[in-house]
Amino acid sequence: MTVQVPKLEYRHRVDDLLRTERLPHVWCPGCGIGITLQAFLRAVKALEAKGVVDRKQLVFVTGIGCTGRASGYVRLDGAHTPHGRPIAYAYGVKLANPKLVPVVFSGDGDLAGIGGNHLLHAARRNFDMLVIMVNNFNYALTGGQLAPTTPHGAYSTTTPKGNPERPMDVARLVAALGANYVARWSIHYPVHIEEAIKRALPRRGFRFIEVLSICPEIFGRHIGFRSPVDLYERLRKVSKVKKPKTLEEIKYDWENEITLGVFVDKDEPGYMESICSVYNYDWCNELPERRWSKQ
Amino acid sequence: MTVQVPKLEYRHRVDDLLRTERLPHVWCPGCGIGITLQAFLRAVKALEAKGVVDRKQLVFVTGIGCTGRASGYVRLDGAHTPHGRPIAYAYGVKLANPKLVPVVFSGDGDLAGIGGNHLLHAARRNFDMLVIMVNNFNYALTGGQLAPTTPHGAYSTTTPKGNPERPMDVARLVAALGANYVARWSIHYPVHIEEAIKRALPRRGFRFIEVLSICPEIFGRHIGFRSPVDLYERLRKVSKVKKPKTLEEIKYDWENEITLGVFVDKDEPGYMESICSVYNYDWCNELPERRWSKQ
Amino acid sequence: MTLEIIIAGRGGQGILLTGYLLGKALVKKGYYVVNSEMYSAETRGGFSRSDLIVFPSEAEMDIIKVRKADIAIFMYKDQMHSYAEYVKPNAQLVILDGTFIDEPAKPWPRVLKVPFTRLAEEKVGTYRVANVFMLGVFSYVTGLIDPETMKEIIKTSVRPKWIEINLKAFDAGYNYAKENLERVEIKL
Amino acid sequence: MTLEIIIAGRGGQGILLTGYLLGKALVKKGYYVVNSEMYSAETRGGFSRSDLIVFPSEAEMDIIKVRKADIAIFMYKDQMHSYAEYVKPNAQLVILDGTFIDEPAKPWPRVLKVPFTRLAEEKVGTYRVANVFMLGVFSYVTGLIDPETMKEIIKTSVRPKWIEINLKAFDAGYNYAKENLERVEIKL
Amino acid sequence: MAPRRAYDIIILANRCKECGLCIHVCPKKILVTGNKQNQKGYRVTTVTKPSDCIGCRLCEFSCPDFVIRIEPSSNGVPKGLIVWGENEVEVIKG
Amino acid sequence: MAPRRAYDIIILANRCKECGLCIHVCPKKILVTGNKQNQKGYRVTTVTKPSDCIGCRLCEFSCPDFVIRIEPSSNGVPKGLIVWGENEVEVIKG
Amino acid sequence: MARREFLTGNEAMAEAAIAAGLRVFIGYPITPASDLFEYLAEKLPSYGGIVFQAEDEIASINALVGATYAGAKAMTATSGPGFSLMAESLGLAAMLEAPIVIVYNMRTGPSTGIATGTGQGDVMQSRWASHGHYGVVVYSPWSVQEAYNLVVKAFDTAWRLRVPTIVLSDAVIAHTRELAVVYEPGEVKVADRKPPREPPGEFKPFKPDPDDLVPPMAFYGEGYAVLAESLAHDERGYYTTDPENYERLVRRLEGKITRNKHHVVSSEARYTEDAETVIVAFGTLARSALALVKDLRKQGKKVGLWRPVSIWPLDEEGLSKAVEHADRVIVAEMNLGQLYREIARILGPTGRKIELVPVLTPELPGPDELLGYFEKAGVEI
Amino acid sequence: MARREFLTGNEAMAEAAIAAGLRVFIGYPITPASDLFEYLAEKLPSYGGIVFQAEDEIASINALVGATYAGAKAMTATSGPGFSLMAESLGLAAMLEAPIVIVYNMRTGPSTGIATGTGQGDVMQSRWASHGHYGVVVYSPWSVQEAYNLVVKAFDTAWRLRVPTIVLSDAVIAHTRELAVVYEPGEVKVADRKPPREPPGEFKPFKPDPDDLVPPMAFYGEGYAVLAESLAHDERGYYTTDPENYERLVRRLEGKITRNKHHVVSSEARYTEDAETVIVAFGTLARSALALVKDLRKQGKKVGLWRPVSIWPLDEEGLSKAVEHADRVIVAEMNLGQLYREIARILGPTGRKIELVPVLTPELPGPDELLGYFEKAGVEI
Ligand SMILES: Cc1ncc(C[n+]2csc(CCOP(=O)(O)OP(=O)(O)O)c2C)c(N)n1
Ligand SMILES: Cc1ncc(C[n+]2csc(CCOP(=O)(O)OP(=O)(O)O)c2C)c(N)n1
Ligand code: SF4
Ligand code: SF4
Ligand code: SF4
Ligand code: SF4
Repeated sequence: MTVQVPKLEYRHRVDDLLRTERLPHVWCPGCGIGITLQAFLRAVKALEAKGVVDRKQLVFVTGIGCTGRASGYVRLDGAHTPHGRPIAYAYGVKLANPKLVPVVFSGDGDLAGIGGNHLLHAARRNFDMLVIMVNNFNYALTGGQLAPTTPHGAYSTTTPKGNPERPMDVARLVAALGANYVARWSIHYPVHIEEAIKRALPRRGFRFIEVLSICPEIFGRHIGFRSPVDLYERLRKVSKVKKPKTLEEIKYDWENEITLGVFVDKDEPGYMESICSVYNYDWCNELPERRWSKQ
Repeated sequence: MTVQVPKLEYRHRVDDLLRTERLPHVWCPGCGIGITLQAFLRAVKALEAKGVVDRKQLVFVTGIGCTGRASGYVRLDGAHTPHGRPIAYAYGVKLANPKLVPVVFSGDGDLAGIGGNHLLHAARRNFDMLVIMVNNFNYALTGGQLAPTTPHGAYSTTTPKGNPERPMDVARLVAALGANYVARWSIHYPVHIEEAIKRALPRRGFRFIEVLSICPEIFGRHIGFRSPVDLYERLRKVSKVKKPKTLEEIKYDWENEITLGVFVDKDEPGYMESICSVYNYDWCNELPERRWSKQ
Repeated sequence: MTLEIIIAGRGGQGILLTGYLLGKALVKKGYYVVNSEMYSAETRGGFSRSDLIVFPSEAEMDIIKVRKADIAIFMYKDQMHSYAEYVKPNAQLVILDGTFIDEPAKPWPRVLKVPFTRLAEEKVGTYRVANVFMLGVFSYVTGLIDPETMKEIIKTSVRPKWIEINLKAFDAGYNYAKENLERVEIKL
Repeated sequence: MTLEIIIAGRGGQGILLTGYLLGKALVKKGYYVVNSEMYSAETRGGFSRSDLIVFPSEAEMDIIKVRKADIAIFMYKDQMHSYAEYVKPNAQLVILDGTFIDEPAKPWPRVLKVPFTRLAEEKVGTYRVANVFMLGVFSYVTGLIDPETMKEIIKTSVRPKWIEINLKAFDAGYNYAKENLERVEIKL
Repeated sequence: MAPRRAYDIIILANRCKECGLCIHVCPKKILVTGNKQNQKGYRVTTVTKPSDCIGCRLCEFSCPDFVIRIEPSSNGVPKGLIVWGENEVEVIKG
Repeated sequence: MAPRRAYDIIILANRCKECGLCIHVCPKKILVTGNKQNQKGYRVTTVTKPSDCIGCRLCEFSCPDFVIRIEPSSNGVPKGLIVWGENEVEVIKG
Repeated sequence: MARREFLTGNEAMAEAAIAAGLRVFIGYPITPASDLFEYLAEKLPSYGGIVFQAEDEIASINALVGATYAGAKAMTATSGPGFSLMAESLGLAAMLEAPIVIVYNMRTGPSTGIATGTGQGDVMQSRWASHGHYGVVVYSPWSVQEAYNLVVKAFDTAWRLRVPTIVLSDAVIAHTRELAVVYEPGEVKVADRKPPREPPGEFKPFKPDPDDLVPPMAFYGEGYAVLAESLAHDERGYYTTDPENYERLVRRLEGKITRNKHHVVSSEARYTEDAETVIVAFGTLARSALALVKDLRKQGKKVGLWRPVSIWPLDEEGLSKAVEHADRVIVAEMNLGQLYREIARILGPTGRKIELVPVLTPELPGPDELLGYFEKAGVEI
Repeated sequence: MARREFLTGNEAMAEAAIAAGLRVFIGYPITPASDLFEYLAEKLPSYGGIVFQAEDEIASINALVGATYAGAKAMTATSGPGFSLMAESLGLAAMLEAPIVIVYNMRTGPSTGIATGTGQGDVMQSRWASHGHYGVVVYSPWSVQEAYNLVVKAFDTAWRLRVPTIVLSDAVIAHTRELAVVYEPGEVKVADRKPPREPPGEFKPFKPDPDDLVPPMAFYGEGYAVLAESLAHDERGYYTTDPENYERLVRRLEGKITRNKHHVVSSEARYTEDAETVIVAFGTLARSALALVKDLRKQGKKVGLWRPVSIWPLDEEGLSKAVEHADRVIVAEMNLGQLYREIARILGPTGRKIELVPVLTPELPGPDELLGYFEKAGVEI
């Protein structure tokens, strides 16, 4: 598998973290997944440049969905796991080799729908992993069905007369569960996403970043914003950056406000350190999150 | 199946709601499940006496666990479903016959451990059902393994050196998800439990009552409180009745405080009414929760 | 006798809708019709293929995908080349969109090359209805489907705001064929 | 020859521990031992049964549960009656706790009735070690297990705070037997 | 002072598991572990001084085994009724 | 006033999907949909006035397809570089 | 009134469910079953039915069981990964004798496989996915019309036998359009539950009728205090460890299917009257096999086709009859030998040669490609 | 050094896993497997291993797969309901060729069944629980010592073949104490992964060695940028719908087991040298069957026992040899005929009479009771 490497000038800045031979990727024109992925890769490179993170230690785990396809493009150790199970898979990675750092990158349906129980318990345990959830407000890969994040009243192929359900505010939920780092940004804030990842990746415990994204091909079409730019602007309209003081101040309301910002930023011991407080494993002093946090 | 009915004087007040031919039940001496169950049955009888509730409309659904065995004793329609699935089963009951009122009665492991995803989504949807969770701080039926509710540091058969995990505050979580009614009591407050059920049972939407209970046989033994009375007092010590104003004020800390009280008490439309706002089903005006709430 | 029809083109050319409309019309005529689809994952630059197999009755029904087409409709060059091997050498009729195709891929005996896309743009105002324009032509040339039936079907199968323009395209194609093309007898 | 042993009593009498200790001692002696347990769900009023099958070697190993016991130890009346049918009519030895049992359920040829529970209470101070007292008696009477071995096993198998009293109970049983009972030769 | 009401303390003996919670919660401390065993071998709770009962029903509510029922006395006389069977009821007065 | 820095706007043409986000986000409005189609049939974004570029990299960060890279100009001259292939680079100046 | 429609298999199966009286559809999206769900989301509410999107397939199947106990005809539609997640509670449905219907559209496995491809890798799984011994009925259609008919039949079977019933379709049927004659509710014959014949207090929810071994069913809300017990239970639904009760129960879960086989088994034989070689194939592959058989007949070869419609249980009599004159039986299926195992077991003792042609591809092969797989397998014909 | 211990099956299997190099145990409590978990919770940390209680069995198995990719010998232990929940990702493990080990202690099913009873209802499920066609290896022990040995062997098989391997034990073994000879880590022989032979960039994580069909394995963290792809993938791990690639992949998932059968299959024959009737039984039931055979021998009947140790795949040669002189084969198992189906398929063409004795009870029958089941089934002996 010899990879043809084009001249440096003709490569993207993050190309060395991509399986470029597979580009262009499958995502539709204007899909926000790529924006999020790029921010992640930029963050990795930036942290690497500072000597904080070593890409060999990262394991990039995705579930099934459009977002889940990301693992096919990222040139890191990784896995494309069954629908809803990337967090579960990541448990095993970390337990087997505590020197690795699992990064879960997946869709809202995958993580908060079918995968909700793992999200719940990983956050509760403050289990050491970074989770980046791309929230495109629907089940995109399967054609636009209702997601737990779909706005109330919105059309989806399984709620053709409008969604009767109350959506889930996933970031708020994870914050309520006591994760170490919780932030929500939208793709209008690529630098903030990158910064959030730079802050969260080297941190111990459970770190969760929700990125509000656009799926113009399916979600946009259903709600009448077919062009990526229109949907981009529609989403920008409700995305409001704030510094909420209580959980109750965090909003997830497609008509008025979806609160953006950093909701939790603390540094309590993660799961791995907790077991180190009970057993003296030889890796206890080499947990990368512990070392990195200190830098 | 002709049932031998003893003279009225020699029956317990709730015996007509029990499959008395199966008593004494399997629960160990001093187990708090029976206290909780009795409170539920008293509430049913009280509501029935007021003409609010009709026992024929109740469906009593449990999962697997010591608590789950309750369905075997209650003389109502019911089900003893697989571990973690009573809420899922209850969905179907309600959807198939909206005039029925599902009551889920199960353990903390069942509902918040393996069944966490259903709890999450039922609460988020404000799905019309009453859930009573008996929290005995461990997986009792299988012999005292770690539960998501087991206090940090506590011994269990799967954490023989103490629990390294951070436990889950289930009532707080459900409150954060927007359920209509959320309360937590302990078995020291049998009248409060009964009152909570009397308030929550006829309500629409998702109603959740956590009951802190004692499992002297297993949990008590592990943590050194073998006698029911000792464990009862140990639990009383940390059970503190409050009126928390924010979610953050709700505590779940075995060493200092487990907050008791009514955390949420509101009356937003439940899932069934939400679909009625989209489709005009013939049962839409006959939802029992709607009628009962008004009484 | 079984009639096998293949319709292929690029993603976005409305190939699948064309097959569906044609199939529906043939079902209305009393045939047992099988219509299967293939398409690539990409929105652009991908392919689309719709197969129709027309059986005189259900009892004769067997295959689902075209083995060798009696009628082939290619709306784009690349797909013509990809699927030429699935067309009978002596196919009853091969229709090509002359907008994108210069030469038939094989020496099929009866080839009808019409620049549907260009004509649709010219006569109906948008290239997007080239497929239904083609159906108009097909209807006239083969006589397999009755134009009124097809127009009824269009009315119930297309999104309301697209009905008008599609009916217009169908008529335009039908009239174009009537004026410029000869009929071909199809055996079934 | 295979030796089948059944030990049964009420929940709470330590039946399972007795089987375990006996099994471990027999394994130490080089036998291939199978020890299976049955018990009811209730804490009280339930039953407990421990089966031991002693094979001279692994090659001869087959059954898991006792078919017909060569040696039966009944610590409570009800269980004696329930399981009497699993004891060979010519059993080599039947041991009964005379505290709870008046009469053997069947006319077994060699019955040893000792009020273990009462004696444990009297001589060791607690009825809870009646089972180990019985083991002391068993050790002397059958000669199947060496008292020192058994005491070593007790030391590693019982919770630290219970070791002392159990050792005491074992010795008490052994000495009681030595003073009051005759040895029985067990064929194996 | 209003006259004290009299209560019957009904105990369905064969359900009792001797856990002691009723005894523990009774504010008047009138319940004790009895000497008689039930079918399951538990020593059933019994009543010492029924006339002290204030009818708070804490024992009833706190019994996990549906054993106890407190009722205003059937005949005005406070009593304990230990129900061993349909036709075997031990009556405790005092 | 410090001298404006010059930037190269590098566009990897065959990855572009013509979504228009870069064009939309560019504060200087110097990106436009081009006329030339890439291998997938998309009309690739191109640059009108590279000298207006302020190097904010919003286009780069907002492109979902890893198409754009902004670099301080290699030779001090602001330019657009539309990379069609290793040996086929369209240079846009102005 | 019967209508002739041009529908995809998914649309037809949705229509069939409506005609059969579907009241509750509970689903979780998955290719290639999502559009069945979506079609019902559009249409079922106008028939008074509810469509519910669960949080996962585990919720779906448990809710389905609850729905049947509450009296509704209930169905879900899924594919491999979703069906796998349902494994545990498929056993629940069998144990509770809940008349649930599952449309199982096979795709290319294992694991995530090729979500858009077709497959037949789930023959064994459809029967044995859950732990313990129990029974299910599985039908497999080869056309849109048959998919319609079998969904109707699945409801009939599920409610007649109180047994979970699966329609094992595939991605090809799901998305192929064909002529289908469809009906409105009330126009098709579907069994209803047998209502309780005793009053509450006397009625035993798991007491079978001795003739068909199927217990009458009381619904929730009717006052029977029915306990749906997932533990081993007696006729009252009470947990018991009694071995004889256990044996009776488990025997009946499978036995009621055998006992009522005449309602269930079904197969089709083509050109078998004089066939010396019989090809066995099911589902859409049988269509290609039929075309192949016709080709071979044209070459003068005495080849026939036998196609099971009920896969579990198989129509063993039909099979025996179809192979009467054949000394060779060739099983072609899109896996490495699953249906083959059953055919080999049934026909093995007859001494016939039973060969396997595995067809491993995400696309349904046409007759010519199918012949290629025969050659690849070294099976001459 | 070898130690003679008096252990329950669960304790022995836990010891075996430690000896085999277990680094990560991930479990969810369930009877009768919880005490294996608990034993490891006490003991594994002192060997540097981690014990993790997952939120459910789905998390367990997915985490297990992740753990093997990160380089750890990893195991879980469960029973029927838990195994059912693992169905989906059992297919993942097969697809990713993840060397996971599952101890499956059978209990009385279906559904919640009788949690404290034993069973053998999961023979088929252990092989076919997940969707699509794939391969697994299943061993079944009949004694504590064999349970020990087979757990060691399961690790060897899993890592040698990169195939999920199941030890199908039961409630009786789980809780019965027997003499077992146990070892310390390093004292038993267990295959390790084949490490990559090419440098990063050239190494292809799913490129099999042509001789054993097993791809070398690079671990996470070693710089190979390994992608564990649950979709159909080529040798690089890249998703592809290419039919030929697909066929190659699926054939290999099953084929590598067949190819390496000599490492896998195992069975035991007793008294078969001259047996006219051979009883086939596995697991603990085979112990009762052996005792029965001895009884019958005493009566002068020429009866033998054949007992598969590897259940999937079966030792077909061993079976053929065992029945050489027999004209009758009787399969006794605690279900309504699962292993029976395979035996009947294999031996059917030989013309022998293959009979089934179903033993439906939550308690292991002794030889006398087993004989009762023969009579009940109308099988004279
Ligand atoms: C068990 C299972 N159920 C269903 C599916 C089908 N499926 C694939 S992706 C998906 C949802 C994708 O939504 P999301 O996670 O939000 O990701 P997106 O595609 O929107 O990025 C579903 C339901 C599956 N693969 N597996
Ligand atoms: C799928 C599955 N996994 C595991 C089990 C075993 N199991 C039965 S009950 C139980 C936990 C019970 O704990 P909880 O729900 O807290 O109820 P409790 O017994 O404490 O009342 C478990 C793990 C099971 N029955 N099914
Ligand atoms: S369907 Fe939506 S989420 Fe998926 S690639 Fe297209 S735009 Fe992105
Ligand atoms: S084990 Fe605990 S929870 Fe279960 S019945 Fe006994 S005391 Fe109650
Ligand atoms: S609380 Fe109930 S079970 Fe406990 S001792 Fe009192 S009467 Fe008996
Ligand atoms: S870097 Fe900024 S100014 Fe320059 S082209 Fe991109 S968006 Fe426009």
